[in-house]
Amino acid sequence: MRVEGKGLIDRTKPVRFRFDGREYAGYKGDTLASALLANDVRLVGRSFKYHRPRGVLTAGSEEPNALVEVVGAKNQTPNVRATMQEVFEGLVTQSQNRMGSLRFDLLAVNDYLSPFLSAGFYYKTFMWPRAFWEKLYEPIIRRAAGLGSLSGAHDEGTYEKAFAFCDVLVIGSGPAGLMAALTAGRAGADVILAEESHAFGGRLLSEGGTIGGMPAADWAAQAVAELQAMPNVRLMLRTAVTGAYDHGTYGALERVGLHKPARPNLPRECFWRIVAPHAVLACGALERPIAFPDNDRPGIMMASAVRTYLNRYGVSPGKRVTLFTNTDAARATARDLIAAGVQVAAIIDPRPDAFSVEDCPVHAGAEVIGTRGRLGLSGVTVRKGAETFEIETDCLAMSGGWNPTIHLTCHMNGRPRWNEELAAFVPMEGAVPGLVAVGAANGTMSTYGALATGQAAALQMVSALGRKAEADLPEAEDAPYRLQAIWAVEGNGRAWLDFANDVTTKDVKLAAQEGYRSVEHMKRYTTQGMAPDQGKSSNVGALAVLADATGRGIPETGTTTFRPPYTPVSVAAMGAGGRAEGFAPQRFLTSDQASRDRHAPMIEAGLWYRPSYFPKPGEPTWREACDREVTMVRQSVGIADVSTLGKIDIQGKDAGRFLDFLYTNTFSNLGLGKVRYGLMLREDGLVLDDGTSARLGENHYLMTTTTAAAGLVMRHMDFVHQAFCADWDVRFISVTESWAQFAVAGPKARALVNSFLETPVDLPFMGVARVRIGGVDGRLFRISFSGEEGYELAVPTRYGEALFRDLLARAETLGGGPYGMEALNVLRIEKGFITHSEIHGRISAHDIGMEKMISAKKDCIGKTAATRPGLWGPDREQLVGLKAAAQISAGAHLFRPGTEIHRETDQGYVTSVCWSPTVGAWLGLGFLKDGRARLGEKIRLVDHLRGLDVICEVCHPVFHDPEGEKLRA
Amino acid sequence: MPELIAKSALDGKSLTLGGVTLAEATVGPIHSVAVFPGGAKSTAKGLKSLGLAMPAPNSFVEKDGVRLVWTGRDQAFLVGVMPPDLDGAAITDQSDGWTVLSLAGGAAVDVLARLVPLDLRPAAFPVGQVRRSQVNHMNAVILRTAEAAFEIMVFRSMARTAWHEMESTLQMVAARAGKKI
Amino acid sequence: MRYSGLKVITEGLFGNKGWTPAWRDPAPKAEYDVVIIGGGGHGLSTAYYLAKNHGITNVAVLEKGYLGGGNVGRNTTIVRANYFLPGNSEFYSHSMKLWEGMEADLNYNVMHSQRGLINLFHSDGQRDAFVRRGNAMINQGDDAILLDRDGVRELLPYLDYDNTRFPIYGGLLHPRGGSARHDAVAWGYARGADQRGVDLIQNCEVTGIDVEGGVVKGVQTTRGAIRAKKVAIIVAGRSSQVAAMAGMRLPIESHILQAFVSEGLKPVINHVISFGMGHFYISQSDKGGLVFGGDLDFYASYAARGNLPMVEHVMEAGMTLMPMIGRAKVLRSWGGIMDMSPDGSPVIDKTHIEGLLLDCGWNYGGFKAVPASGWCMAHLMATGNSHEYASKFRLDRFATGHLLDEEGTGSQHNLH
Amino acid sequence: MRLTCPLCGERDRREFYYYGAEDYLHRPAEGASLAEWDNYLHLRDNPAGMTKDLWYHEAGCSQWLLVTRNTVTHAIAGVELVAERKTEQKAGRAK
Repeated sequence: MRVEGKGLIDRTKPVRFRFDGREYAGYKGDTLASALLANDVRLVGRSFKYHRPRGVLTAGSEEPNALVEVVGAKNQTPNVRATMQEVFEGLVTQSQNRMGSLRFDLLAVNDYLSPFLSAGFYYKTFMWPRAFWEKLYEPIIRRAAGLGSLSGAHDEGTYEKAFAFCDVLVIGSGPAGLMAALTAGRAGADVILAEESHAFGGRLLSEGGTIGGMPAADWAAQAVAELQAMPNVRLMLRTAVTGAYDHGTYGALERVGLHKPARPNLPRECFWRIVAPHAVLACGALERPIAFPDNDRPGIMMASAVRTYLNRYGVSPGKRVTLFTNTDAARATARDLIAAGVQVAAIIDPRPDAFSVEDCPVHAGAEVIGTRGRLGLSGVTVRKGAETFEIETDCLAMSGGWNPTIHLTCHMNGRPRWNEELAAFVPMEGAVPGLVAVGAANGTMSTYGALATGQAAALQMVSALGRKAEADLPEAEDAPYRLQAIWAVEGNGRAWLDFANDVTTKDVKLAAQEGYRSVEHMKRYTTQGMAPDQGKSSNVGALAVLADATGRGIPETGTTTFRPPYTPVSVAAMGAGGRAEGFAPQRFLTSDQASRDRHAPMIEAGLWYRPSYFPKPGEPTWREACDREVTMVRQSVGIADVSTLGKIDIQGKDAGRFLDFLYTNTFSNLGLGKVRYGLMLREDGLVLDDGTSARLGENHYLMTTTTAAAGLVMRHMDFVHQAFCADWDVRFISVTESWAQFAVAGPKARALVNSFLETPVDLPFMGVARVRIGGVDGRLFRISFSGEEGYELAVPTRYGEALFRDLLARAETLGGGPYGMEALNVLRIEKGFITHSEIHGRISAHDIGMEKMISAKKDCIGKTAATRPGLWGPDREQLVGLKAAAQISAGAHLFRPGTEIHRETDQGYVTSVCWSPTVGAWLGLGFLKDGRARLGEKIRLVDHLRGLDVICEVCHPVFHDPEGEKLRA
Repeated sequence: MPELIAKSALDGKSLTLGGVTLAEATVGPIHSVAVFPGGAKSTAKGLKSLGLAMPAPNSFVEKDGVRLVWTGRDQAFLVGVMPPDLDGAAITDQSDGWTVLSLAGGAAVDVLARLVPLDLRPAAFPVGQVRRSQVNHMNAVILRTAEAAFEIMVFRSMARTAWHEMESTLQMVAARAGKKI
Repeated sequence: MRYSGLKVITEGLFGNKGWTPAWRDPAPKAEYDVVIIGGGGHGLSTAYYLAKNHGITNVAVLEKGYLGGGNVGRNTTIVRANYFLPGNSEFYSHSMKLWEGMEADLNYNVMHSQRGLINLFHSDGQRDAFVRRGNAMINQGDDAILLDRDGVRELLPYLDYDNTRFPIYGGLLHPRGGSARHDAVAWGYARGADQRGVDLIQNCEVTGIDVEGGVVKGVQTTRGAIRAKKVAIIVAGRSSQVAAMAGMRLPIESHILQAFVSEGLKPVINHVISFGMGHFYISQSDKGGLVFGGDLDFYASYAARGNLPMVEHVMEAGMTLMPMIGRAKVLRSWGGIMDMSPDGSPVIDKTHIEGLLLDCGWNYGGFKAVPASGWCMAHLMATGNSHEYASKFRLDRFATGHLLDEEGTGSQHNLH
Repeated sequence: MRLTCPLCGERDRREFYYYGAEDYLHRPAEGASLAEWDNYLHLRDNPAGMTKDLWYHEAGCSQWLLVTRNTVTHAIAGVELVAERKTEQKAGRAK
């Protein structure tokens, strides 16, 4: 119910929202949880395993129970914490993990079966009959498990990622964080203050009290105003720091648009990468529940949450509230309620010496041992000594003390320390370099202590940054923190430790009983701590129960590790911008538009897009187009854009020597104006890449790499140069992007080339010349990847499109035209030229018959490793050609005709195939055991997947013009 | 004789959103100047005619609209003029290899902060400096020409992706505008 | 104690008081026939098969932490037999058969679920490479089905077929591929080994290996010296350190592989999906969490935690392939330490020290190998000969060039 | 994770490519035995602690870097350019 005169909500701005189909009213500043509680809605969810009715437990992101779906136009967002989701006009939400309605969940039957669903029960059953696991048991388990649902539709929302840099990152804006930010900000340091909630102030907004003589919330507002006015301070609201990574890098999630109606281009969330040499962890502490029987009913909440709902949101979660706590601090919740006019039924304090100052019954030395109310709390049973009695109550506020929010300090494997006085883990100092925990996050529980430690940390950081700062602390409450640890209350019925995963004290004890005594075994066996809250409220309690069950102390029992993220982060936020070209850039050729104009399907070649083929009317499939293009090249002339090949400009007196070291063969003796084919090995002796290099000048070469290996070869060259010959007189740079390069191939290629050159060139095969085309300096290479007389013409990229269109027009007058990747592939297979289909990383020079290209006269990369015995000999599969009358396929395996088909009889495999219109047969390239000695043999090609079983002839891989007469024509 | 018409990757397009202008810039010739071992002196002599000297790492020098931009160890890009005769360095034409995007206006830093993993605070990246880094997944050379103005060089073939990335970032930054972050 | 549905019911009726420990907690003896260093999946399965297949039960498994605390307890639980190089094929094929009988054999439900694994391909070249792989699988006697784009769409309608960076050409379906509950595998083998008399000794760290005259004599531990006739190093993630105790330098570099799990969700992904272009793979656990991962962080590390660039890359890959998971929230990330070998394949072999054996180099494929690794390692330890299914996992193959490089990326450790 | 490139300054790990251990710098001379090559290409100390390894500033200045760092904590003790390295080269490993 709403409490008049309380809360920081804006009562002038009412908003309407929906939950499970019903419309409710709230105010701006409300969370879904506070607004539902204001409307007396206590039942908001169902538990994970037993489908128990559940209500709001906390007021923060650690909420294990109140998880709902937020429904959008196209997608719903599952597992949204009602305690974090702000209400706005038109917000639509619904409950999740139920079969039927929230009130009558059919899966609640699980609760009655709970004796059989104890920890790890599924490891012991569902084994027979075997087939039933996948067909029956598992589908039932999967349907029952899980929490919220994804819609299955693409998430078309807008998300962003960003980087930020500062001197001091302050995480959390309670008293410690605000003080740290003020101190560092006043000293002129660049500060980022990140606050997870939708308002700055942390617990100051929930707890009242005074700082510097003014109400704490006012002090916070004043501090924020001062920070806001500082140009060196950036305030980041709704931003949870989710992970601590190496060298001062932090991940943080900002909820940018989740608290308002969707707007075009407005990101829903932003994932920040914040780099800060210094960071202050000031994110407070999390209150922990007490495990007593049936402690999970709607209406049972954390005491601090009750206080937050009252003071921050002006809501009392109950009309008659009972408090169960073991600390002095939590008693303030009752006092605040009473002051606000809410009835407090009783205070149950297990400490026998607990004081009694509140204007309500106080039962010292008592415990809650049971609760009532199916869909919401109606009463509790209290035991005091030998006596038990009932209290009618609709809200039980519980507090078992506080756990410092140490999570980020564990992200780099820091192990927290057990603090006996707090009965809690505190951060290991220096666990994250540069990060200092202060205030409650470090176990300093008073407001003054928070201010003081926040300032002290900031002063230290500021001084490390070489800046001066003043110490200046306001007065504040400095009461000592006193508690008597209470983890579990014995009684009849199940007592929950992990609300989110339905793990009870019995489960933990059973794990110990069955030998799962390590805390990691217990966690994994019971699933405690593995739910959406990652054990934020249950880890320490479960550890205590385990310690008790195994007869060890808590520190000896250990702790599990917290890992990023602190609070769950959507895949879309961390993957923001990753769709389509945001995942990997697209690279376009200058001929791209011209190819598309001719309706060529563009296909990916690495990051590039290249034309597959150029369809003509009357060609029903790619095959007809491809056959025509192949024949066109063989008979007249074809044009293809080959700009994607890597081009590296190499200069210097040692350029030739450098190439000799990179390539297996020699380039230092290459004639000026000549081009040579080169083979490059990896240092392990297997083939890295191949291509041609041209000598453009005495000390000037141009290397060509394959499209696929361009980046790899550049990196390799940088390594070889910098690691082994940095002092050589050689410099190189990629010019891949600088030149548009087109292949002109076919018997009429020369005629075409001469038609546009200012001075016709009679270039020998494997020659290169500078040419002028239409007033532009270009380069003409006489090289061929098709087996025909071929040229490659290169011009500065800006002229690429114009030249391509011009070449096509000229080719067409000669009966030629463009050809695409499909035809290019057929042409090279007919000629036995290899690509990375053949040199796939497991291939030696010997395998492709190029071992003679490894010069004996010089060292080169890979030379020695290539001599390893495993890379030689008849056991290796060697490159062969294959010829068949029927269709064959790449990926098929080869067998001797008449033998059984099995791995052990496997003779090799096929890497490339095509229908050859030139030869009039199916041709293939492949690798066959001892293949070079088996030319002429018949071999059986089997492709189970495509249903092919064909007898082929093993051939020399060059099918077309084996003497190379056309090339040299 | 073919008539070869020059074309830039983005046809010189530009876009203004939320006070930030993104445009394809024309910067003239770009040549890599890579100094050979022992070639520093003669390179310096050659550059004298332009009134420029090899820049320190991460910076560029500028005179009469001509820039010499550090791009690596013993390497700089000469931008805006054809290179003089130089001994002691390898000169390679890079004019067609890059597309230059200019990004200027109030929130230019906010736009870049969403794409570039660099510390963009003025003290860390002052005007007159250059960074070799990335725009999202693309390698880039980024010059800071004014407090809120940058020139960003990307590989020409990737210009369309670069534009797309920057345009959608501009849209998001504009949609957020009005909100102090 | 034998587990069964009936037992679960009777125990449930009587307050679950009768369950006994899954394994004993013995103190180490002074001497064993065999000492296995490492109580992970491979060490435990080796112990189990030593006892079960070879009757060798005077065995200790020494674990410095808790059983199953290494990579078997932190992986993405994928079980598959889709290798194509001879040497790997037969090994993983055998492992798959052992998986298929594991529950019955161990009397422990490891929730092995053959939900089908789909490797997507995005170009003609990739298709051909996967066809070669699929044919090799069938030649080995395993299963593979080639799916075209429509075939993939039928099974995985939620992928982005229109706007993804690398269009989906099709996929190779491996119907027997799937996943299992990782911890249960370790616990099942542990319980099985314990029942057959093997001593599982936790919190016992090996600090030295005793070698005399080229023969292993035992180990030094934090719980005293233990003599042994044979010692097996089965400590993937720490192989180099433990081998160094015997003076060995291994062909291994340790790398971090991160993985991620989302909050629980109602079933949306039924298969195991692998997106090669993006180095991304995903499945959904029985609890409802999306379990996914990508590539190594790529730098040598023992930190068991990763950094953001790879996290973001994995998420971006997920978004380009299946943007429907955008609103799933990552709950937890972790990093395992991988023994990366120079060809991506493991070592199961003797060493130059008599009686000292080595099982390591599992790269990031060790989980599915747990049964066969134990089977073959136990065979090697018991008979002195390599098992026929692990005959190519030799330690000297890098020196001789008899490589098993499925990726074809060469001798750089982190590229496999 | 951040690395300080001696030329470009402190940068995010995403700008770098990782190769492997420093061993790759100690290329055996031509004629060295296959065992030496095995040692060079494959065998690694792989320490859990301080190591030296090779990174490439791929998105930056294209320099190869020799990084001294801790494989357990990821703390970085130093970075130098491979091309200008002054570090004493590790003596050839006898094996």
